[in-house]
Amino acid sequence: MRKFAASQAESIIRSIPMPVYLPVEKEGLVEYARYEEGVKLALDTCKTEKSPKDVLFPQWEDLMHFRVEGKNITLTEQERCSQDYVLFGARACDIRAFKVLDKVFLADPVDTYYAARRQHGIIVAMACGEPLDSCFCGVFGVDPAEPEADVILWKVGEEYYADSRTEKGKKLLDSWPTQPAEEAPVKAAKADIAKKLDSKPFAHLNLKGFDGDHMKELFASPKWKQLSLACLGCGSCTFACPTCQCYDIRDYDTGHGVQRYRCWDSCMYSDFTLMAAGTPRPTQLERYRQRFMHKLVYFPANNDGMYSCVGCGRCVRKCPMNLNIVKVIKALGEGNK
Amino acid sequence: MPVTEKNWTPKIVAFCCNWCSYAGADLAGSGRLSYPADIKIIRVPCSCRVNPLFILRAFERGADGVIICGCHPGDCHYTSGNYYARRRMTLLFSMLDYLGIERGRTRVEWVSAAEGGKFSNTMNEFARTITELGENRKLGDLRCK
Amino acid sequence: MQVIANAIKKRALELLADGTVARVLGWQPGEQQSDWSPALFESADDMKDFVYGKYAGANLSKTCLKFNKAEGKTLVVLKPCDALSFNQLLKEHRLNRDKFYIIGAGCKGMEDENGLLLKCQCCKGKTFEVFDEVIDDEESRRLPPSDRFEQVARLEKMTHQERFDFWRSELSRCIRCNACRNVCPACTCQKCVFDNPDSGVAAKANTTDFEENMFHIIRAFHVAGRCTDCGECSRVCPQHIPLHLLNRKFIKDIDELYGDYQAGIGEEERTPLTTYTKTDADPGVVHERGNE
Amino acid sequence: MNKESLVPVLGVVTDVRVDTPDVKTFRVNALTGGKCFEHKPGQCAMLSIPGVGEAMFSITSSPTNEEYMEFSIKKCGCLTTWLHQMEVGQQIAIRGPYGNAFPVDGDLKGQNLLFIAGGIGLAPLRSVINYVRDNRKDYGNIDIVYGSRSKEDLVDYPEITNEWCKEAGISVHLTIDRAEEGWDGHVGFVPSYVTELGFNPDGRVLVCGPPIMIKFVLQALDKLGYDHKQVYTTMELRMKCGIGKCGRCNIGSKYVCKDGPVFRFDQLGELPDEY
Repeated sequence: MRKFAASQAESIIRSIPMPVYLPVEKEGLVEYARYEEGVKLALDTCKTEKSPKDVLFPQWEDLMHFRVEGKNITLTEQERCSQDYVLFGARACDIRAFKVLDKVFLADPVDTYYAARRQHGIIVAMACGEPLDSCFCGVFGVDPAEPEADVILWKVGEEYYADSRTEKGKKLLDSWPTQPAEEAPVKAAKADIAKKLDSKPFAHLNLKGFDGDHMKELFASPKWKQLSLACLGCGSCTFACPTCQCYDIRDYDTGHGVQRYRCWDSCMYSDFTLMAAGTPRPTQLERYRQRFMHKLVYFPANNDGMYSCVGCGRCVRKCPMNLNIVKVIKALGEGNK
Repeated sequence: MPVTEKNWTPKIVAFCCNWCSYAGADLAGSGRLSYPADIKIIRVPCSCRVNPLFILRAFERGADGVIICGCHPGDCHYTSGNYYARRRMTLLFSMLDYLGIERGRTRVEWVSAAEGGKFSNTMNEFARTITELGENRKLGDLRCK
Repeated sequence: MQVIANAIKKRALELLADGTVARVLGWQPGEQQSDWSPALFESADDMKDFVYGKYAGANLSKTCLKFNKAEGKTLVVLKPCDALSFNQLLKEHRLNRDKFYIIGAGCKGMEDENGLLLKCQCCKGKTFEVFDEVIDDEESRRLPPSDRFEQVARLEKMTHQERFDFWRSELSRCIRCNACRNVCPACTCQKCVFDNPDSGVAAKANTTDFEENMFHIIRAFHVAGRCTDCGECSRVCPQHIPLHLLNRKFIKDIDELYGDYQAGIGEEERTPLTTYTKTDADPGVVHERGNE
Repeated sequence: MNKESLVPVLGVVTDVRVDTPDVKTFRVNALTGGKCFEHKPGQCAMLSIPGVGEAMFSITSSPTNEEYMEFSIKKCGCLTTWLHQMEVGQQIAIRGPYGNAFPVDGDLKGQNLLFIAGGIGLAPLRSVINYVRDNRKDYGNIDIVYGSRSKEDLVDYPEITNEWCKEAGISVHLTIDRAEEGWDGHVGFVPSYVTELGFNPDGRVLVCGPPIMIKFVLQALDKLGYDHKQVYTTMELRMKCGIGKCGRCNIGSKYVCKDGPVFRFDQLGELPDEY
């Protein structure tokens, strides 16, 4: 266990000899961005507007480039990420979300664009000091005091306590000017976090009944109609969600070549499953149902019970109509009657 | 090929109404009046056909200026098309201005079928304005450069 | 507000019981204090969740489109500003008046967890444009008047570069979730121009700055003259982009150039962009107005 | 499996055959000759035209064909319209093979096979039919019921009449929806023809065609005494990645591109009804 003064944080970040992505405040909104001289750090922000999903899986990225000449095509692949970088200050829920993304992108066949970024990232996590009312990560087994990262930071008073969990984390931590520290203050901080989280309104949601065995029953529930009524079919929830990973692949003709890029997509959009012959999900009810069934039923059925929700609560804050996964869990779960 | 400062010449799109301005352009041609070759004319049935999307798409694809030419007010082949276009374009140009896009990049001119001279003068003058404004950097798609 | 809420609920129950309406469109409370959602109530039993009050900010007029062809009448609770949107949809023949029973609900300004909604800070809903009955009290519709064009005018006074920087910094936050489009009661195209698969752009990611500008200019332009300034676009924006400033710019221009106009009023009047006068100013007028 | 799974290889169109007014069959070779990759009957590939897009098509040719791959494509949307404009020599981007295959080495082996196809639904089945013909001794009798709107909409008509009809152990039953001049075969919809023909409910059934046809064929098969475990179909949903990641072909816990497109009907019955 090491420690350093909170006032030293920026100089440490500045000294890291590779790109650093961290929560930055701009116009009152906190988002992950690359560190540059003069940005306003917001390391204590519990919940950034969007998750750090962008760092591993950007909202849009080029995949390849075509040149078409007559009947001939030449194809150039986009280069994969080849530089190490640091994701600084990520929270436990967002890091758990990476494990969910791993299940999708690192499953055979491996998505090499994602895999390269995943491999080159060093994650310095921040334990949550002040969970918000919309937080319910504990429901999904996430411990906000012990993120699954390379280096973990705990803020105690005006000091950061740091400990590494992996070899590359240790190497990074060793390069910082830190002092040796006791375990005890961190233990106390962890207990404090657990107590705070436990007092949050959604901390005791019950997930009983959300599993593959209840798939058809949940699918056929008449409650979806009322739940989805106000849904606008916008993509706020999916774009803010740290685990939503659906994407679209598009071609853009630049006039001197064709760029094939991929961008985030949302199952909430009407053209998501649209084919020339029609769509199997013609109304918002089906699209809304798909999103939550996928997170709470289909995904766990395929991944040994791992839910595709980490309880970050961003959808609770973002949905313009105040629809969210908490409402679905309460309405359909057996344990919340 | 990427455009560098040195070899930059303005790219201008001119939407011309079929009945007046396009004929005006024809007349300018047959009268051997010159106007810059960088002006690409797109013939539309009426100035009213010009959707704001067309103008923005032109900028997206690398245009530095967009000019819309139609019949003089009152002379529209369809009686009132250019009156509607006039309102639309006024509002659109005002919005572009509001977003901080240079004012000179968009223009509407009324050119009749008999005004070959006006057509060529307008185009020459517009091309000069755009050359002075320089490359359009505020409203374009970098991938198309 | 509780008195109004109780009166609406009582009246809705009566109308449900006597068969005048088959369903009620209103609000239900959420998990936290202020997160109410639009909801449908189909029976007296459902109605126990019905609420009306200061967190009923959502405009229900677009949701009405879902019930235009439903069996029987739908009771919908509309605030004065919502009634403008509803009436605009009537004028565009998107809604069938006979299918709705409208209760005009008194409003004292709506709130969210951060206080009075942005759209209510320049309240313009003083009268009900369309209703079957109004449930109201003395204190309703008394929000102090304020100049809704103040911020637009401030922007107009800036230099081009300042304006450009302002909008770049605002619009660069856009994540293209399309919430502004989907919530807008004036955006009722069956298929949006941005969802055209042949357009070459994905309407779900801003691959360049241009896409951000493009989308928001066209979105605002397509509702110009029909936008009642209900303010839902800014309310729903998850990235807090002041989208109403684009719509209000169009409204301000229309008012200045073609005479005062409020969308959603009247029955047959044409919108400013579907009519003209022979003496309208030429587009060049833009170059002479304002700063620079 | 190719690790760079989103990056296609280039192929070249070496033959274009007009099958019906809206179906063309394209022969595709690798740029260096031969096939772009090996596949199993029932698998699919992503074809793309740069600038237009990418879509999943079933591979019509049999894996036993070692020279080339074929795709029968019906013109119905944006990309397919572009594909129909292709000429011989046109290069095309192709990636695959994707999805599972009909269990030709497993459950189908040694069985009598009944193929039921409607319209362009013959495309994926043709791959199996030709595979089975080339490994004739491993399978029992073959019945093929194939129907279309009209005579000219029957895909692969020359191959059916000149080759399939003439082979021992294969009975082909053709039908068209409405009577027309020059057609002396059966007239009527595929499901009712299946009932009329009255097959013995042994062996395995492979069905592909429009959803409405599949629905009624299934009812007809039920009446004949078939169990859903004997019936296979191949599905179509919108796909982008082809590798179970982009999320749009998700039905229940399955991804059609990865876990399908071939499903047995009893498996489909366990999934939510959303296809």
